[in-house]
Amino acid sequence: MSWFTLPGGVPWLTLTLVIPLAGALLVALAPAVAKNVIKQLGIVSALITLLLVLAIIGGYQHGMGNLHFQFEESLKWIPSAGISYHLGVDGLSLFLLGLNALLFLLAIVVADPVTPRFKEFILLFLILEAATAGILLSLDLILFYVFWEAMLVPLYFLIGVWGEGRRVYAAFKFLIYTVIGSFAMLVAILAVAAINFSQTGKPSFDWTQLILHPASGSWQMPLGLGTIGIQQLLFIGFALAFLIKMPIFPLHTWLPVAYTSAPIPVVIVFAGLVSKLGAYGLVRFNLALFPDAAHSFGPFLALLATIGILYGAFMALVQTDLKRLVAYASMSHLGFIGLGIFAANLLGIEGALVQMINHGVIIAALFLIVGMIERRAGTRLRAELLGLAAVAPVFAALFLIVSLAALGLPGLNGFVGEFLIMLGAWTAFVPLAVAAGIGVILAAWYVLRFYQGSFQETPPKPAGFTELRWVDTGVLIPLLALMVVIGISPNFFPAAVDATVKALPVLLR
Amino acid sequence: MPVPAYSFLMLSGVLFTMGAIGFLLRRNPLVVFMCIELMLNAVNLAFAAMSRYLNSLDGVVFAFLVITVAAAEVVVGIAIIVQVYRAGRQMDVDELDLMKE
Amino acid sequence: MVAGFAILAVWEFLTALGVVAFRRPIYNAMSLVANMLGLAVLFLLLNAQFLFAAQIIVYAGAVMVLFVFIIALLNPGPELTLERRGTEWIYAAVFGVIFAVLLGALLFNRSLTGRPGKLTPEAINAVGNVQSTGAALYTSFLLPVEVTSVLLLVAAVGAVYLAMRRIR
Amino acid sequence: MTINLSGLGIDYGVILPELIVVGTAIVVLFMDLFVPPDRRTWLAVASAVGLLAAGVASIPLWGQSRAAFGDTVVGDSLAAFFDVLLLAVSIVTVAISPRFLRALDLDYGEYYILLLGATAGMMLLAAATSLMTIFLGIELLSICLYVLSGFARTEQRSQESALKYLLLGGFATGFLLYGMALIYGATGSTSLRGIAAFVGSTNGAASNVVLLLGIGFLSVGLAFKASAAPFHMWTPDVYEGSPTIVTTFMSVATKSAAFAAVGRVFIATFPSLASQWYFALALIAMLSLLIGNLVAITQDNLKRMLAYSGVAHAGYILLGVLPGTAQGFSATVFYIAAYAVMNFGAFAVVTALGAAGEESADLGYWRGLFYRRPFLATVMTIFMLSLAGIPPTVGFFAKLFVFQALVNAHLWAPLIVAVIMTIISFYYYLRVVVTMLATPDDLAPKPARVGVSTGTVLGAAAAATIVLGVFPTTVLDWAGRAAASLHF
Amino acid sequence: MDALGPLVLLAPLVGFLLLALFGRLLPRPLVGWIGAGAVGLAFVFALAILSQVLGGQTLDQTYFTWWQSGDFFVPFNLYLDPLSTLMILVITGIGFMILVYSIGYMGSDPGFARFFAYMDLFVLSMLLLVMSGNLVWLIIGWAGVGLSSYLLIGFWYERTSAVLAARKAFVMNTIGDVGMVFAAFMIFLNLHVLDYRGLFSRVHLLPKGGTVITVICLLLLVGAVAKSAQLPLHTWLPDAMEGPTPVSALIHAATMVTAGVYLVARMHLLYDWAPAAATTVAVVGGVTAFFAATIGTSQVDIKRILAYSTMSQIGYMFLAVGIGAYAAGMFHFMTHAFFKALLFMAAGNVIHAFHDDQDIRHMGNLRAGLPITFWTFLIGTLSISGFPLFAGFFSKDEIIRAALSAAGSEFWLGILALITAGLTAFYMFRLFLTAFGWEWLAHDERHLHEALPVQTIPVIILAAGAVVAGYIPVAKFLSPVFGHAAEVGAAAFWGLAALSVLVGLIGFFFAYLLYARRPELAVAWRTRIAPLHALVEHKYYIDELYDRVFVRPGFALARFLNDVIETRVIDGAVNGLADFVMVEAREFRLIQTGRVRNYGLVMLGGALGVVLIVAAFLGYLPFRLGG
Repeated sequence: MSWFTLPGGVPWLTLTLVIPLAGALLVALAPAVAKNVIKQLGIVSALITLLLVLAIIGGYQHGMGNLHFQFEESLKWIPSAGISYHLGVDGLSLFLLGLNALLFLLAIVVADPVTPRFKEFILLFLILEAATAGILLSLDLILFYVFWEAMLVPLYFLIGVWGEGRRVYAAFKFLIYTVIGSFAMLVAILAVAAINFSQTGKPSFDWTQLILHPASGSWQMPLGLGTIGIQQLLFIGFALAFLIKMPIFPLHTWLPVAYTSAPIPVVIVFAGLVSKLGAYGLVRFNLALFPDAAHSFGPFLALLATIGILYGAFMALVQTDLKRLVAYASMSHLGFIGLGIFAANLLGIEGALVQMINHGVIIAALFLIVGMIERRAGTRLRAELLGLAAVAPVFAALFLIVSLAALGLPGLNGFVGEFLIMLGAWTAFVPLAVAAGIGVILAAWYVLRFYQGSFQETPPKPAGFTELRWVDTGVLIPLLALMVVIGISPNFFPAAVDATVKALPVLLR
Repeated sequence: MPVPAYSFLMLSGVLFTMGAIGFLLRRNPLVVFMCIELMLNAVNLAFAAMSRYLNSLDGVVFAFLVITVAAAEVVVGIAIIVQVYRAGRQMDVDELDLMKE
Repeated sequence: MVAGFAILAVWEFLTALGVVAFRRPIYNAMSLVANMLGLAVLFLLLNAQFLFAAQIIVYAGAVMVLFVFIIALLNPGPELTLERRGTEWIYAAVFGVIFAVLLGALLFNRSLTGRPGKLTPEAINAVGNVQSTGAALYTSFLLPVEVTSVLLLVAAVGAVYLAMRRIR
Repeated sequence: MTINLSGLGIDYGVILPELIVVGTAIVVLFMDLFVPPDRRTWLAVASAVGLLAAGVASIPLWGQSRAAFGDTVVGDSLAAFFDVLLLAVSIVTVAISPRFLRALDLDYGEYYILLLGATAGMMLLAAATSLMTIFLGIELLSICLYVLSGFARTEQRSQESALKYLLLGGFATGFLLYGMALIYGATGSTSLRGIAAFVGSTNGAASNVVLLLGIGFLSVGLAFKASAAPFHMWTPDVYEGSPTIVTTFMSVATKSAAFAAVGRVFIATFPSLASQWYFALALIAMLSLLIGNLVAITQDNLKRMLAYSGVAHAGYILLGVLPGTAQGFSATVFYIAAYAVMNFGAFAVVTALGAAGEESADLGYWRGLFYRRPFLATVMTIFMLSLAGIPPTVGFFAKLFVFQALVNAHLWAPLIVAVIMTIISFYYYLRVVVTMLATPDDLAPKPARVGVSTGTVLGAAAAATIVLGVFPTTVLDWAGRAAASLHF
Repeated sequence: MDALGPLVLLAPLVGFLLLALFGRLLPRPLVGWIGAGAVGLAFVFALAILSQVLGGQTLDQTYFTWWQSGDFFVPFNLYLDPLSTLMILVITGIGFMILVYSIGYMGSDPGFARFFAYMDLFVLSMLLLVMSGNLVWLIIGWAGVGLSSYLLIGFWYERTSAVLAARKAFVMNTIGDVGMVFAAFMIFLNLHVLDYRGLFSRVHLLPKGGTVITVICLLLLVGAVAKSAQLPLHTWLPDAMEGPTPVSALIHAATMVTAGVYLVARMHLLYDWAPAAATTVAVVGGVTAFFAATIGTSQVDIKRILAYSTMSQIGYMFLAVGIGAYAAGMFHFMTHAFFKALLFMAAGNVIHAFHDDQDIRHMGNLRAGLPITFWTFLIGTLSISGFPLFAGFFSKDEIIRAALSAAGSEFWLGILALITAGLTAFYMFRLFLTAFGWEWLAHDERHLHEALPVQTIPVIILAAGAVVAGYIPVAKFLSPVFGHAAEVGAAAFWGLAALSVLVGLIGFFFAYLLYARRPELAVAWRTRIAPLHALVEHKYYIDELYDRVFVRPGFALARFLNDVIETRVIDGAVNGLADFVMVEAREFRLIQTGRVRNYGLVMLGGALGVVLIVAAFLGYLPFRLGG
């Protein structure tokens, strides 16, 4: 079943890529001085994209299993190399697509027109949106890789140009880190295709083809390092890219500096979405194409993820800069997602999927709040904030709700994901689930330190801290609504996703 | 009895190497250039010898081409060297290091 | 024959040494001339009279005259050939020697494996060395020869451009 | 005796492009006598027309395989492909030359003559199927380039670079010739067809010292022209010293022509010796990648940086040769085309900036370029991203196809080196971009406006970089067919 | 009936939303009556439910699906049986009283609306907790009450102490929540159900007393212990007294803290199936009861004394449910709700009268100044110390009797409970005698003001409850759930009654002796047992212990990770690699000397390399390339 049906014959998915680009083109043509026009252009195109994506979500047929894609589009691109323009959406990407559209809209709304070179800012944003959407939609590995890399460029500029502090260093570090992973993945992609070619005799980078012929056999390493399974080798290649992007401990050191120096609208997208793309990649490729390797590496990576949970939590506990604090909190939460993925069972993966959405919503909201605090207080240092609830009660209330969602309070969305993830992890490896539980307790600790430290006690400082404006509230409301809705009645999620996840090869092994 | 072919090859090899060594040792561009000519001569010797022993004229023709080209190169080379000299710089290739890391 | 070759080989070696070792450029030039003349004789020994002629005319004639003329024109002072900055020259010598030794070792006692053609010295001399060479030049190697003409042209143009004074 | 030209294969169609170019050179030579100095742009126009005509003339060679003039040249798809490529490069070079030359007061007719001569040499090299023509092609283009790199006669740097290029070039020529001699001695033939026949027929070839040495020295000579490590030493200095416009031309064209020859020699002539020459070439490729990328990191002079990146790219291009298959070489050919577009673009930007005579090569000069010359900065960004290999630019697919060739051939060691070095290369390419984005210091001089022709050329190059990055299929097919025509 | 369930929830929900969204716009009286009225309404619905439950009906109605994938099915369903009905009645009933009281008590507080919003939120979550028909929603309610408790403890967020207390409470409750979540995991993985009906019907599939069921019950116990402030997770409750007094009355005395008892009672089938776990519950309860009572004897803050007494009384309830006397436990829960709420509210009046001074040593002789408070508090004291015919007397005696009549270790717990009863009487009368005193002061120069009627009337009502609640046949009412308790012979009943009364009298006597008759003796004894007294006064230094063992090491570790691991080790490695590359690059760069001859040298080296490769191929070198 589906909520409603969309007319066929329309390239819906391509539209979701084209509309932001069209918006970017319009922005490019607009005069640089007309900042408000530019902003409205950005908002409008992002809004249209959002509506389109909502239509797609609504028109998505539930319960179609065995890796069945919808709104599929396939065109020849580089036939000689077996590369094609193949788009499709399934349970794994459906809601992330929505998150993508939503976060970009919010980010553009909060973008401040007084930003220098605002035109280029919005321009890059829209391009970035197209790239991220492409990552979620592409079913051809090369196409995916193209979007994956194309995403780097706008991000790099958005941090390197509009960032603050050690922006260039941050951008470089992020870029180099990411590129290392990407090239590992590129080699793996080529190898996968080569193996598939040797099996089927016709070149193809198409996910739906490759998944039919999982690699097998093993490879004799040089220098007498013993043998390693081909699948494992390829798995590592892919995983490296995604683990760095998430990031999973210990590949995370680009994260704090990048998040800290990125401007708020960027970091919303960056933390809220881009990190999920790593997790998405893990599910889409590592779990789907290399099920055996996923099982053999699962425990180790789950361990890393769990370490990440605790590590991030402890780091968050002692941060003095709120942005940094949230960055590490994000890392800790991503550890949960990783844990769920590598638990490699139905509940774990579904938990991870729903937690991707939740984390996107929560972290975006947290960074928004940090940004609002910074705009009002002119500082992000916890030591310089106190008792603001007295002067900004509404702000305090909304912030409180976000914090509670962040610490996984049952009844809000954070709990849903963490519950399922830990349940999945408990089935796979109990000790890690227990450690994750400790992570939850630590989360309560540092989140409350964050909230209480800045908004409670007395006297309020800095003086002249103002209450939320309507636009701020308006930006936060949709996120809060999601937190509550997903927390109270999340069943729409498994309804749409269940079939796809059940069909993942890793579960069938 | 005829001279074995490889003796010519080795002679040319020796001459070639001497040219190369000269190239590496000398600092006067003119002399360096002469060393290059020496190397080319070694090549010509090889060509001539080969065409003799292979009973084909390719080598001779090749050697002839080499001679011509060398002449052309010398013309251009001398012109360049003169240019450098006109600029009032020392006739020492080691001094020509305006461009380096 | 062997004796002739031996003598010439020694001669070539000594003159080459002269090219490398003399300090005054003019001496280098002179020993290069000598070397080229010796080479010309070797060409004769190899039954390549045409090359002999070309060598003498083009090289010993044109090229070396040019050299000597320039040397006379520029008159560069003697260069301290073997006094070197640092130790580069040692590397140079060592590399060179190793190179020569390896080359020699590899080439020693190798016969030319290529298929011999029909043009034995007898066949050539039957027609006449120059004639046959000329025939080769203008039949099978027509294009290369023509290319050299272009090459000479651009060389002339280039040389003229570099050498000419500013005319505006 | 009678001169018998039958069976020689006199076929002017094959060398028609070269003939036209040379003819144009002579025409320009005479025009130079009459055209008044301030009208020398006409020479540019004339050369462009000639080059265009040559390009048209080289189209018919596509898809054919016409050996001519006693197997010294061949007219086939590869030749046609490279003819068009080289001609295109020289046309755009000519297009952006006049402003630059006038700015530097180098506006002499000889420039065009030599440029045409060099182009002719390169085209010959691309079509050469005989050691002699290879040698002559190389010499023709070299001699022209010697003079061109010294074209700024009063510039000491220019003279110096000319002299360095000349001396080292002569040195390399020595090795090249010696190698040719040895090959000739080992095979008894100077035409590649004959050599290939010999190597294919005799089984002892793999252990033939003379032959192997010959191949080795030959590759030294070719590597020098392609500026692959460790025979790249001349590259940075000469690139830096020569007039930027000349650097632009030779950085792209010479490499392309040289690799055409590499293909003809290694892929077509010595396929059976692949396991022998693989080591040498693999080492050269890896060394080029290593040195080129590493040293480029430390450069503050854009021309030197691009020179080293050129060395690195020589390595990438060589990677496609390593598998020794036409499929691999098609990747190389595609890469050359891509490299021609993006590298020409990059240097052209430097040229356009230097047109007013500033020290545009110094990276410090590029600070905040985005806010002074947005157009130039944008296109430069595109070229840098492409050189780094970020999609959706042609540079990405170039690398992709080369890597794919290596993967399919299971050549892991070069692949690993290439990948790691590519990652490192991101550093210096993006460094340029960052510099252009850095907050502008108002002290920096405002360069002259970009002329129409230059603007067009740059825009076209940028557009090509993107378009080929999105739709590489056509060019890839061309490259494939060009590479497929490599056989005797 | 399936409509009444949601209605009970709806009332406080609406109240909460109204107050949360518009509270600051509405006039104060309206706010107060909305807040209280919502709960009152809920109470009415609860009574309706009661009538139907008495009619023998029960409810297990699913309203919507929370999550379904595979066999993981979690509905949102309400489960109404006598047990939950009892809970609802107490929550809404007592809650209504307390909220009415708050209208007066909080009257002057700027955060008036916020207070009532929080209170309604609490009632909502508490009702959810007791009405939920499955573990997930139980946990959601469980966390909800934790949240509202956190909010209300930290209600006066200007006070650092309040903020810290709130955080402490929340974190400790989170520990409990995690425990319960894990319990839910094990239940699901072993029985594949999470709703009560399925659970209760399948418990028997597990081996009785086996590891699984035991672990499940222990994990549940973790949650119960945290929520009910039993050892060892009890330290948050005394600090929780930072909150307004009505909060202490409702949340930290009457209802929330007894959620643990409810949980065990609700899961009694599981605990019956895991005797070891049940015993653990009993032991925890008994020990806590005694332990808290001892601390109670040495405190001087009136609310803290009551807090410890709460711990102690809940200990009784744990003991009861631990030994299987579920009905008795719930009975005591109900009576305790009455008299403890009463005590707190009365104490609140006193605190107001003394302008927020809570030190009992500053009070005394309030009969004249605060007559109503005086008498009601006295009733509460008598009730809690088990004075015959008062509510506490019946419920406590049932527990002690059950413990003593049980065989084995429980017997000793019974003895402990008996001693605790004496201690209870002691510290309660110590409190009463010190704070309220005996004699009548003709005229009180302190000008104490008795609280407003809106405060006193609820107190009086509760006082009545504290007297008569003992006569409510709770055991009979709950019998559908727990089955019929064993009949006890009159002899045993009166014998034990006499015994406990005796113990209570001893406690009272000592209190009278030391704090009314001859205070100097108290001083003398205190000095004599100084170390012991110090130990008790400092609550056995458990706070300090936790601080040393958990909090400080935690921060130390975090700082170590932040300062050393992150910067030096991990990032150090990364940057080190980058620097290495740069250094290498500089090395290579040095080749480029700009001298032709060096370039030539390098080229010759390259050529040499080529020659070497050839030689290596042909085997002229020690190593050989190729075939």
